[in-house]
Amino acid sequence: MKKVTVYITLKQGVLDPQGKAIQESLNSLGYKEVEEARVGKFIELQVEEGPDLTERVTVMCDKLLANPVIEEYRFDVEEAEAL
Amino acid sequence: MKKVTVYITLKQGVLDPQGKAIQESLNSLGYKEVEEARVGKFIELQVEEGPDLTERVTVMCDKLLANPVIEEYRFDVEEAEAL
Amino acid sequence: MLQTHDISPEQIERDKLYREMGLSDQEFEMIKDILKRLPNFTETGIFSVMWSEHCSYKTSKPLLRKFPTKASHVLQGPGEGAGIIDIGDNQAVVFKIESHNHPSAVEPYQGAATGVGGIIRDVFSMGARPIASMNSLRFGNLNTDRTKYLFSEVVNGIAGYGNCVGVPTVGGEVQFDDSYEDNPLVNAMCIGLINHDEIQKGIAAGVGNTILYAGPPTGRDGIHGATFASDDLGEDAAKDRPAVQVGDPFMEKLLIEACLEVIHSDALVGMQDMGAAGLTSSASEMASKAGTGLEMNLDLVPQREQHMTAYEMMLSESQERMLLCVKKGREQEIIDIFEKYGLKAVPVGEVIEEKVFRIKHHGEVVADIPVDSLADDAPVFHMPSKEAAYYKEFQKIENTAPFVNDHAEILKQLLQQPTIASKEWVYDQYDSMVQTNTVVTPGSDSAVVRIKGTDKALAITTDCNSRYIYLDPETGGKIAVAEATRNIVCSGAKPLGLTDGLNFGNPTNPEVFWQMEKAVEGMSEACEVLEAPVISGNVSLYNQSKGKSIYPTPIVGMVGLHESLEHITPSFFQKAGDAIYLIGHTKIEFGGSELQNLLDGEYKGKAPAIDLEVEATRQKHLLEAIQSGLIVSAHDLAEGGLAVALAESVFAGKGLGADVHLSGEATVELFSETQSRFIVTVKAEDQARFEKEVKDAKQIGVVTDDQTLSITVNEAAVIQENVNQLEKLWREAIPCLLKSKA
Amino acid sequence: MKFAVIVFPGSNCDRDMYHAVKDVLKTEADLVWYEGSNLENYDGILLPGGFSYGDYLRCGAVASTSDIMKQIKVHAAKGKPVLGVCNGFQILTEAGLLPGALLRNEKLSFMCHQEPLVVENNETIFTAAYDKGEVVHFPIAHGEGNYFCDEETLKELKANNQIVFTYQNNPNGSVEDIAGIMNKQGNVLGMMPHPERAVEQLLGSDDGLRLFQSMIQNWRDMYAANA
Ligand SMILES: Nc1ncnc2c1ncn2[C@@H]1O[C@H](COP(=O)(O)OP(=O)(O)O)[C@@H](O)[C@H]1O
Ligand SMILES: [Mg+2]
Repeated sequence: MKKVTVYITLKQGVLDPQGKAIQESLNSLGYKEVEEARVGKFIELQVEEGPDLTERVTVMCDKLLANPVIEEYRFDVEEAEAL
Repeated sequence: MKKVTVYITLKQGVLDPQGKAIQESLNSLGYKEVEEARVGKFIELQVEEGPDLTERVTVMCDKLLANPVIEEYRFDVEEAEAL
Repeated sequence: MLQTHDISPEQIERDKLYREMGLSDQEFEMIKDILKRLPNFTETGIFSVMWSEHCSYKTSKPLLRKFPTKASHVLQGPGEGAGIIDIGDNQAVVFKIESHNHPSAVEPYQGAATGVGGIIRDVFSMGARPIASMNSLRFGNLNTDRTKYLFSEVVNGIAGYGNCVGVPTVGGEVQFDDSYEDNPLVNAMCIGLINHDEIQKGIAAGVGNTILYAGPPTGRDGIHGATFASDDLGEDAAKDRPAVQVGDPFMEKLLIEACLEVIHSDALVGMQDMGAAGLTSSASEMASKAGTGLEMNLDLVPQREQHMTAYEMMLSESQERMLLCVKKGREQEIIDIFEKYGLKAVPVGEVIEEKVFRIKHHGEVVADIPVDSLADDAPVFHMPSKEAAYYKEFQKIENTAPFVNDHAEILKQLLQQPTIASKEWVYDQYDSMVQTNTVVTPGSDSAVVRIKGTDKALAITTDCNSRYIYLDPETGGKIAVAEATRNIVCSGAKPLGLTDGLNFGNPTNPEVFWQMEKAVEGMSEACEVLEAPVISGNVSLYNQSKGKSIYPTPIVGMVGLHESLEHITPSFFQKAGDAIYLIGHTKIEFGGSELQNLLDGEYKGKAPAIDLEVEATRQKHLLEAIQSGLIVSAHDLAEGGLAVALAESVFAGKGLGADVHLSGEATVELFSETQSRFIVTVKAEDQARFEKEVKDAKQIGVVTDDQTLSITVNEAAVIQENVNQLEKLWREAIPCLLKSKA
Repeated sequence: MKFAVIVFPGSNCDRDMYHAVKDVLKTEADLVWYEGSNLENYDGILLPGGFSYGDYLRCGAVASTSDIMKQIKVHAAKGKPVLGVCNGFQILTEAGLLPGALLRNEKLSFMCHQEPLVVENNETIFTAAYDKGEVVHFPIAHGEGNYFCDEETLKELKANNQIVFTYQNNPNGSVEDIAGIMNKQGNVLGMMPHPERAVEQLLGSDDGLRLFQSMIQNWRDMYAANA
């Protein structure tokens, strides 16, 4: 079993109002040192081993997990911990 | 300048409807090998250097970034790339 | 928290472990008597949730009996998932209110969201399609970060869940008072529509029939939620945190569609949602209501987590689950329907003749309890009651008018009080229009939802001014019901009935129990006189924090019927030239008023008086006038009195104003909160007829088109304000408070 | 003209859309479940609003990969009309039938109220019954209706007159106040505001009627021309 973690962020140039709201809240809580915040998401997949894992995950990302118009992604593959 | 990345996930045992929907949708796209999906988010902060960074980020997480009732978090600190 | 079933029955008794589950010594003795042996760990857990206030109403039952619940049009009174009222043409309306206060205090988003999900399930489990949601909220004053967080997240949670399931949130109320600071109130109401022949009951009838579990697997969510809801919200609430469940509105939407398809199958015998106390309460209640027994094998229950104990499965409050009783041999038909919606339904047990609730797990019997002992034989406590000391003091205070120098300035300040200010910030986040029936969207006295294919509509409101109830529970209780009927009548509908959400403090405090008792008496009397039976309700006790009980807050959720769409009446002024009438006489009544709070920062004295007969007569005449087409707009007078009501009436973006002339003492005329008053507008040509029909109406002015609210008292101008400027203050007050730093 | 109103798990404006075309406009229509249905006999496809698949990954993402979308793509390629409203619009962008994407509202919260819209292009099969520049009132109800596309796409949208509706008071941060766009061929329209909620004066506006009437009229004209 492999654990694949896909990290998805908004592309540079796409507005991230959520990040901006977080930055502003942190600033108003007194953390003026926070100059920028950007929010992304990650998806941890437990995947049965098999050939061409990287290719398959790439297709999953392109087809479903990320939207290329606004997002970019990268992923890591590790051994899954036994549950 | 430091780049702090906070990773936030739902606590073990807390229902993750998003993850479940993603898993099912990958399965129905033919990726039956995906046995579980869990969704988390990450927040990248650009923070001005200063003492006690770790402590300060911990407080930010407890107070604002994560919801301790249902979420847990961890974070990394790196040198920020020049913008 | 105790979680293991390795603990022996003897140990439970010896170490009084049952106390940690919320059972008293006396209750434990009762359990021993019922079983004629010691209960094991799982059984103790089952009794503890079923005998919690939330499920058994053990302290409130004697009070609830006072409510009038019968009327010829009531098809189902309190007792089932929700009450049902006939509206003719083989149709009926189903509704109920439910609190989710403690979960919302701990995790406001999920607490509120699952509250909405739970009440929607109560309605569709009766076979009704949910057609509207309402919510009634109470928070501390918006001056701390915590309160702002609670408020924003609760609203977010209601929106997050309600918008996704596709049930419009058409209205509600929010009030702010210090007494709710640590213990906000989150009451959600759902209204459904049903055909008479589709009414389902939660019964497990027919020996040999199959019990089906439908919905997502069970996890360790919200274990002991029911006792938690019935418990004190102490300083250490944080340690109870794992009790919070997470809602999945998408799942609920699928469940609604599947269940509403399932009811058309004659293979279905009964259906009930798994609400508080999950599998335990749904299964035992279904058997108890049918006079049968039920045997269940927990190994068959779908599980989300590993190594769950029987105790955990029986007490889990995982959301969006249903229990069905299905005719033996026809399970597959029902399973197929769920499958179409991507949902699992699995047989987990059967109906048995012996009236016991028997649970098996890993081949062992882990619970074997007489069914009726759980549902019907729950203890009933008659709590001591004592008139509150403060009440006597308050009654001695003479009614006087506070001194006001600048009435215009006071009006501006009142309009910015969060309780009076526009709630647009709240309801704009709710999809109030999905299902395309919402004729009157949030922002009016009542929401109005038409019934497609008919000329009828339903008016819906929630009301409760807890300050009056605090000052004088009996009078305040009457006012709560009367205010709801006023809102219904103003919209042009006739009240059908109500659901009550009784939110009180700690009932073991005799003064709190007295508040409950008196409030219920007052409400009951008003229900009788105003002809609005109680068809369902909810009780939430132990609402307190830092040792202080909340203001007594029995929320009234009321539904009324418009016999014709033509009767739907707006609460805002519509046209320049219309005559403005005040119905009712104004007295010096400032106890519990917004003005008192604004000037003194506290509530004291007598609540405004109410004469229910006068109220009933006025409402009757007003409704008749509306039905005969004489009324252009109607609005009741509530917090802030006449001045606030007039201001609200011109805030509709129609560019109108009002020119009003009063006589008397300015402060009293403008801001007194005397009950049973209305302002209505009437076309010039209808004035004579109107005056003949509605006796105690007095013309006080006319609607203008100069965007000025102009009020004179004894011919002296006291208020002369630009409507847009007033409206801006009113509209921006809540967003402003939320943004400002604590 | 016969419409198919596509129902995905989690759609919740499906009945509203059906009510609008069937009961109010008295046109033929069916509610069509996303699985196991054939769209060949329908003249127009309506993708209603709601929260398909809970909108859990991204709004409309999961629905956009469903089998029925393949049929809808075929239908669109034939030049037949497709209208996506709210979640339907999100599905169309996710499926690549329309350019751009819908992001979270600038102010982050869901919003529901009536908005004035400007009809930017009335030379379409969806808007022929409106005047160019006319202001119409439709309800909006969304949390992620902030239309985004890159500069180049925007240029193209403008060059081809693909922007059909704009907001008069941009409520959600959309690029260039965009409320609705169509594809280059002009037969696929996606919009965040709800025309199906604006077909009865009783509910506050009937400005949406003409959108459906335009579609129906266009179909009749084509039908007559082909006959
Ligand atoms: N929590 C809420 N959810 C939805 N609508 C709300 C909520 N609170 C208030 N509203 C709406 O705001 C309007 C004003 O509420 P309120 O001041 O309580 O009215 P009233 O005094 O006439 O009962 C009503 O239309 C009500 O439905
Ligand atoms: Mg009112």
